[in-house]
Amino acid sequence: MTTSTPGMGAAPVLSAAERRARSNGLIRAAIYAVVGVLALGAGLFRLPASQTTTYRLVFDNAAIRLPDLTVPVGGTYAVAGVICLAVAAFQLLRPANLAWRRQLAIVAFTLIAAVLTGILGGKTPSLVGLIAAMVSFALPIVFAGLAAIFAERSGVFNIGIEGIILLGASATAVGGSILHSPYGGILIGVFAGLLLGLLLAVLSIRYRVDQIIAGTVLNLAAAGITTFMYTRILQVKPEFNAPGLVGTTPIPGLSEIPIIGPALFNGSIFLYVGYALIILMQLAIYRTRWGLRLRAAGENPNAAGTIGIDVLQIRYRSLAASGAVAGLGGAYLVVVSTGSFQIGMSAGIGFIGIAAMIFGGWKPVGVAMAALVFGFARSAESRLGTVGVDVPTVFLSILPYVVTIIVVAGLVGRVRVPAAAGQPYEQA
Amino acid sequence: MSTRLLALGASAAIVFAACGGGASAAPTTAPTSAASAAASGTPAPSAAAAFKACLVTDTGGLGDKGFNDNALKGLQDAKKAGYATEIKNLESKKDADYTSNIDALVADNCQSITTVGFNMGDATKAGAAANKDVAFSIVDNAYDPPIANVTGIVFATEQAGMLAGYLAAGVSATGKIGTYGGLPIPPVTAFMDGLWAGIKYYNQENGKNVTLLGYDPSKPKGGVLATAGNPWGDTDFGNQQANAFFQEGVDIVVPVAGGTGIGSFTAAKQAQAAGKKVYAIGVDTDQYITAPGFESVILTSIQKIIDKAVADTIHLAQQGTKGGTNYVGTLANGGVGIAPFHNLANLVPAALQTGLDALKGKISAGTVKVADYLK
Amino acid sequence: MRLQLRGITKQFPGVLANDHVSIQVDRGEILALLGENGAGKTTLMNILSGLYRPDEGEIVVDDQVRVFRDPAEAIAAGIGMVHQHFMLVPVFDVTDSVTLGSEVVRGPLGVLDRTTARARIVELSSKYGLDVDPDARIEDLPVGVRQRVEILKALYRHSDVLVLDEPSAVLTPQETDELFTIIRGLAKAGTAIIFISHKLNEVLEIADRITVLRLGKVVGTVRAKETTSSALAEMMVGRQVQLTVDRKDAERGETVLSIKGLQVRDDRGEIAVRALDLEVHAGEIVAVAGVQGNGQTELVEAITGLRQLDAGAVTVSGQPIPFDPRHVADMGVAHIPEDRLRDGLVRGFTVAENYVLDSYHREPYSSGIRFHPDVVAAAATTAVRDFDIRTPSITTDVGSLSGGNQQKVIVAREFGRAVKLVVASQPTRGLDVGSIEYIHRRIVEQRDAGVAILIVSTELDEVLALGDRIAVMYGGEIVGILPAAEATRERVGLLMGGVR
Amino acid sequence: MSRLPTVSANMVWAVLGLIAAVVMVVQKLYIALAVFALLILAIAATRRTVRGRAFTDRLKLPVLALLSAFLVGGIVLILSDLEFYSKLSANPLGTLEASFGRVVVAYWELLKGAFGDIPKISTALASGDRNKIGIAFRPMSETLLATTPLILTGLGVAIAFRSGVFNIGAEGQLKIGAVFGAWVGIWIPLPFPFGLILAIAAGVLGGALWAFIPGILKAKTGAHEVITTIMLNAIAQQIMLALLLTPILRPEGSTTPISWPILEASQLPLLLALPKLRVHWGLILALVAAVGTSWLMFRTTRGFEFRAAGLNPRAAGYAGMRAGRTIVLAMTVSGALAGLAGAVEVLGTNRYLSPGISPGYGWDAISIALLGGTRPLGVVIAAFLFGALRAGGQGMALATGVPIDLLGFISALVIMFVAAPRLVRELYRVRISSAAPQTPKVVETPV
Repeated sequence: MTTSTPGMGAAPVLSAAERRARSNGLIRAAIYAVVGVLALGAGLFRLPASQTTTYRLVFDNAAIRLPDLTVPVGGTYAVAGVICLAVAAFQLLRPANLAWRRQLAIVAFTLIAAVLTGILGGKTPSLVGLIAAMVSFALPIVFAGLAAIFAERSGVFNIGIEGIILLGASATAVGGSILHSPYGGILIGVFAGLLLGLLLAVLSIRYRVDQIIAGTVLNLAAAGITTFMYTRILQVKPEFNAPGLVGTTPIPGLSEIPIIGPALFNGSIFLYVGYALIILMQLAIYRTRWGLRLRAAGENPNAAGTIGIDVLQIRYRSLAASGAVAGLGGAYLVVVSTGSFQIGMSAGIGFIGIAAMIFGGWKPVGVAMAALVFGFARSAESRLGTVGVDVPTVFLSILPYVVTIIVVAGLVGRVRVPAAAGQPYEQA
Repeated sequence: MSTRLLALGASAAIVFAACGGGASAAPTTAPTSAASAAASGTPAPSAAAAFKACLVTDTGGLGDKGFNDNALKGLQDAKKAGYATEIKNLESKKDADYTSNIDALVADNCQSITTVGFNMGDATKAGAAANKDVAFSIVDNAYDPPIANVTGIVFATEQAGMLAGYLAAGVSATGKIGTYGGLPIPPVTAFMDGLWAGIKYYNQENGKNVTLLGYDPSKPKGGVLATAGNPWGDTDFGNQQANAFFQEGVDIVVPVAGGTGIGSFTAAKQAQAAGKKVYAIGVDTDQYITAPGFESVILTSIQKIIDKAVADTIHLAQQGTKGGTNYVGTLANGGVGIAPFHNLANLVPAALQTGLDALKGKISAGTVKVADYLK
Repeated sequence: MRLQLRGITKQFPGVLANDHVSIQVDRGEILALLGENGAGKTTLMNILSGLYRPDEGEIVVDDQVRVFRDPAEAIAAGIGMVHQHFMLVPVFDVTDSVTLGSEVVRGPLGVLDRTTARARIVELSSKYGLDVDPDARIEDLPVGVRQRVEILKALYRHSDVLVLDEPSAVLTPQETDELFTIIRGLAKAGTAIIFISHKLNEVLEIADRITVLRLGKVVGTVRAKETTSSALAEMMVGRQVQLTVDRKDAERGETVLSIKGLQVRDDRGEIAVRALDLEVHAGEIVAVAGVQGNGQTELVEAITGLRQLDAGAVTVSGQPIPFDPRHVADMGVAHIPEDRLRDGLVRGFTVAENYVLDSYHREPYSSGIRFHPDVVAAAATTAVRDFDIRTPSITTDVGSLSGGNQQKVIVAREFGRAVKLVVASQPTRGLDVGSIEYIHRRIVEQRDAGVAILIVSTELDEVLALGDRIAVMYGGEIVGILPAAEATRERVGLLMGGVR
Repeated sequence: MSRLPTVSANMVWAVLGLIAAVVMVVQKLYIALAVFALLILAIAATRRTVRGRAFTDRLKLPVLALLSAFLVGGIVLILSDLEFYSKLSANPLGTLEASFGRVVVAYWELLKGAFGDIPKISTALASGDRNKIGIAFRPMSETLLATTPLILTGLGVAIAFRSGVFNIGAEGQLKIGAVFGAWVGIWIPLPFPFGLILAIAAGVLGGALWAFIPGILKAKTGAHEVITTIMLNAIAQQIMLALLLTPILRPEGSTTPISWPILEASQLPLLLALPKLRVHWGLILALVAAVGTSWLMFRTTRGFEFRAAGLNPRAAGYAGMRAGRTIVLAMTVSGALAGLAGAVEVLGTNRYLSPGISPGYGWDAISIALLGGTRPLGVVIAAFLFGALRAGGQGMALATGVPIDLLGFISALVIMFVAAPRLVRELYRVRISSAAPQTPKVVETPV
């Protein structure tokens, strides 16, 4: 509460925000340091030097061959420890909480990598596959996260993304089947998402339904209606659930780059659309008139409204865009990963997308990075099982959720949310 | 004003719909409509041959293209075959629905009730105890000792799995098979145990070193699970997981995770489009048929012939045998098996087919036991 | 250019905000719109700026009838608004804030051209002497500068008519003077200015003509040179106004509130009150004058246990106050907060529930954890009678009462128990004259009963009317304490601007 | 805007209600339907006294919301029928009539599935056969059984709403409550009432703990509870699943994700000793909780604080209430009720724990809290309604083959209409009290 900001210490020159940033920074540095020391210690003294993990760097059919990379487990831990310590030192030298998200991403990434290498000791997993899976897992999260950004930047909190993905997926399946074209299906799915975004806008703007309730309604209605329609129609007439698949389009040359090429340049059209969306949105939000107005609508709609900007129109359009991008995510699930609609296929991606938005600081590029971190967690989880490692994976499963709670609670750094997000705006 | 009229019209429509519905649902008309039969309140005195067979599906329910759907098919087949004159099915949405659904079906005068899934074991037992005149059966669960009016329908899935493992080992060019499950529970792991045993048997027979990725019976916690989002419907995970296997050199993937598996079939199809020779093995039903669109991918399916077992049990019930036994579907009695190779028959050379037939004979005869190959 | 509003009428549920209001302003002229809170000034301006549509009447610009469907059309017609609450985006820099809505862009995609925009702002800023850094972030700027950014926004849009809604509310007299210089300069350059205020003196100082509004109607328009403040005041409130309160001289008793070396931080962690000493004795009213935002809010919150002390001591009857408003209230301190609907009352709660908002947990309203609504109802019924609260019933939602009656609920609550010290912040803000008189009378009654009273107000008139001693706050410090006899408008005004 | 006198609108309602009632009686449709129609009639015709109007105004919104939701549900039902399209061109009128008929029958079966069949009940009572009586009253018992967890979670969400916090984490709190309750119910052998009490207490504690996390985070750091509770829901699901796969909850060596059965002494006893009637003491607990909630909110100082904080947290702080403590407390109480719901399901209804513990009670709870106007009595009524939907859906599915998921969709529509009084007002052109159900205003917090 505003009234009870406890004064910590009595350093007179610092504002409360700065003090908080500094103490957060110190806490972070301490945590990084402790983890770093532990990792380093484990790497140097606890783990047998002989144990190694061999990563395969290229696919079997790759044009450019690279030899396998054999890394000592202890060494990996040691390197991870050194990196953590370096980040800690960097943090101590630069007391402000600059780029804490980046620090956190580096540390998390390094540690997961070290632990992974440790667990995989003695096996020969495919590093390039691990990275490819990371990107693939990240892609739908990116769509969900971008959808969340569209909405929240304009001042509307959209928790209905999960439902839009599900409905978008079913629309894609049915539309693509009727049109006999997966691409037609994508269009239908995106259009359905757009309409649902508009529905959310109409509910929350025209009818003043609380934004969170409107989103919840959408999620519940989506789960109910898609299951109902599946059992009643798609089950009986599977020909309505066969939209076909969209193939992968490797980019010549780039897709042959060892390690990252297959992950980043050998995907479906969705991957490239994803890149384009991330870059265009990042530029548009910060460099264009549209973006300026969008941000104004999300930060102080009254300011925008009084100088003649139609805030409601911005919100309607942004929610339509939000829905369309979420619909695209749903379409992805259907025409790339499944080839048909399945009950409950959204599997929580909408919520992880919101998490990615927060972790990514409401920025498209940030969302992409957050999605990669979450994708890495899932990719690691999947890879561990693949090579037969005997560990329970519940901790990796809940990682994105725990990370999000830590981030929203500001336990690691300050989070800046669009000031008007979640608040209705009344335009006379 | 026009909106007001519209609203009035809509309201009037409800009222008149009520009239129309009431009329058409009058007890004496249209006896074929299920709706009207139920609307009549008290059951009409049934003809001597009438037999009502009913089904309760598990949570997760229909649409799994697996055991729930297949059990329903069994129920429908029973009606087609004339074992039952009327059929009903209810979906469970939560644990508390099991008992409730059973009770509702009992109250609806079902003479035979089939439940699907070991989750319903206790509810079925209790229902059977309270309704001794109703013939119960349960898929994927058996009772020891058997209950007088319950037929436990279980499957020696591992036997069929072993055949599939043998087949896969013979077909695989890379010598690596991959599998994953939705949850580490017996109906899932039985498939995997079978695969493991079949591969091991193949290796011993042929001196090869084919391996199974994603499952090791000696490491029960390990293995790949699709638990993160939705164990039985996270198709994106299914796709990614299959890709992960392919990247590790696997060329035959066996998903045991309901709808999630559809994603894996898709991944295989996509990999084929990219020029890889990879295949998948279906589970529960012949997924070549039940999951259309993957004809080029599905080498075979490890089948639990649930539909036939359910239909047969209903038939027995109709004839007066209410239970008291556990039906175990085995290779020997045709209760489990592997599906035809359909489009991919050319992948199975005659020698391999001979080996398969031999193994099938040995398992049926009991000279080869899955359990012996799980170490 | 000439702007006319003819017969503007606007009805809100239950309120006729504007009743056939007509005003006119010409190029180069400064028109003041004077009226009490709720007279309909802001509604009229919202109509002019396109935020509201009038039910009746028309807006005429240069003899052409114009209909503004949204602010964009009003802006296009050359009307610029400076709202009472600044309409700026805190995280934007000045350039983005000013250009928002009329951005300089390149190409069909609307890529922002910040260089050009920045140059234009620098140019405008120096032309009108506004002295604004185009790259500063809004949230880092002091209020005076933010207001200049608002004016820059209007200028940037080539406004021929500039409307300023209560622009001096947050400014020091010095900043107000600077503002007036800017306004006069703009008028000289040909801009028509509408200056909205409820402060008589300001209006007399700046305006050419003054239109007075009361209860949504135009009472009259006068030339500033041909009128006096008392004449204006009478027009404004509709009767002869007595701006002083009848009272005896204070019988000063022992020290009740004692503040020594107080330092308090604001929400952002900046020091808001520094090294402040003040004493309030039983039976006297100390009035704290000062422009809004000079630490008064933080001072009051510190005294009432709502804000932690950074340094120094606050004692009531010799006991240090804890950081706990309830405990402070138990020590006999009554608090009338500055914004009644934000801080003082719970809208959605009944009159009765609001009456016990800070004593609900005490006997006889509660025993232990048990709360007794019937006892509360009985007490509230008495209070409604005693304090003349006009309400349909004690179960009426407090939000549906008039401002005056809402304030009476707070006064009834705070004065309804035995208190040693009353801390009243802006006790009459936005009230009608009748309610002001009533509340002032109640406060003086309390004083006469031997209670120590600390009043914080930005209304100079209120401070001068009530205070036995007048303390002036500037920049978080008390820059002077004057006995009532020596406190003239001029001396206090200078102190408010920080001139000792 | 038409300015017809309101009386005429009321008369329209009255006439409509009358027609509906007559038609239903003549067609021997269900008495409950007639009662429903009479309700509308009553709303329309109530004398327009201040009290009366407030009362009927309060009823109009939920009734019309339900009506609208079922109307839309009916349309979906017709449109999802593939036969409808094939027959439509041949015989449009007849097909439409038949489809309408099917919708009415479906809803009709829904009612019977929820409340029982009157002829059946009377025959059963006349026969005096305990078994038959049990069967006849089974639908009602199932409705009450389904109502039980809904009351509890609904109360929890309502308390949070009233106190200004958005607890959409009831689902997770319920699961953690169920895990805690199950653990104690399985492992701590105590004689009858004590084992049960301890297990219930554990469930309450679990839910409270799980809600305490978002509460304390909001109070201390301002973390938005909507985000944190969504995340905690997902975490709770994973934790429950993970524990069900370990010997912590299931027998050693077991391979199914089903816990040990709850010890006899820790089970909630049945309410009625008739066969088939599963309704247990959890219902009484839920009703007591409702009375307790009412008492807490309106007759205690804490409740006063909760309500004040929900309406104006700032003014509450100025009046000496501690905002942070109120948030934490309200969340904790809210979670405790959800946890109790989880414990009641495990200890009373299922008597074991498995992953299928909740079909989304926590989400239904939001609808119920809104529909019930965040008042305890309203919540009980709304929960009963939703319980009836859940239980009646079985009857509908059984008789007509319509998938139960339709009801999930309909209940989502109910929230939509309840949360959008303006929409209902526009659709029906009726006067509805503008007081929308109270939901917390989104307070400016860093996320």
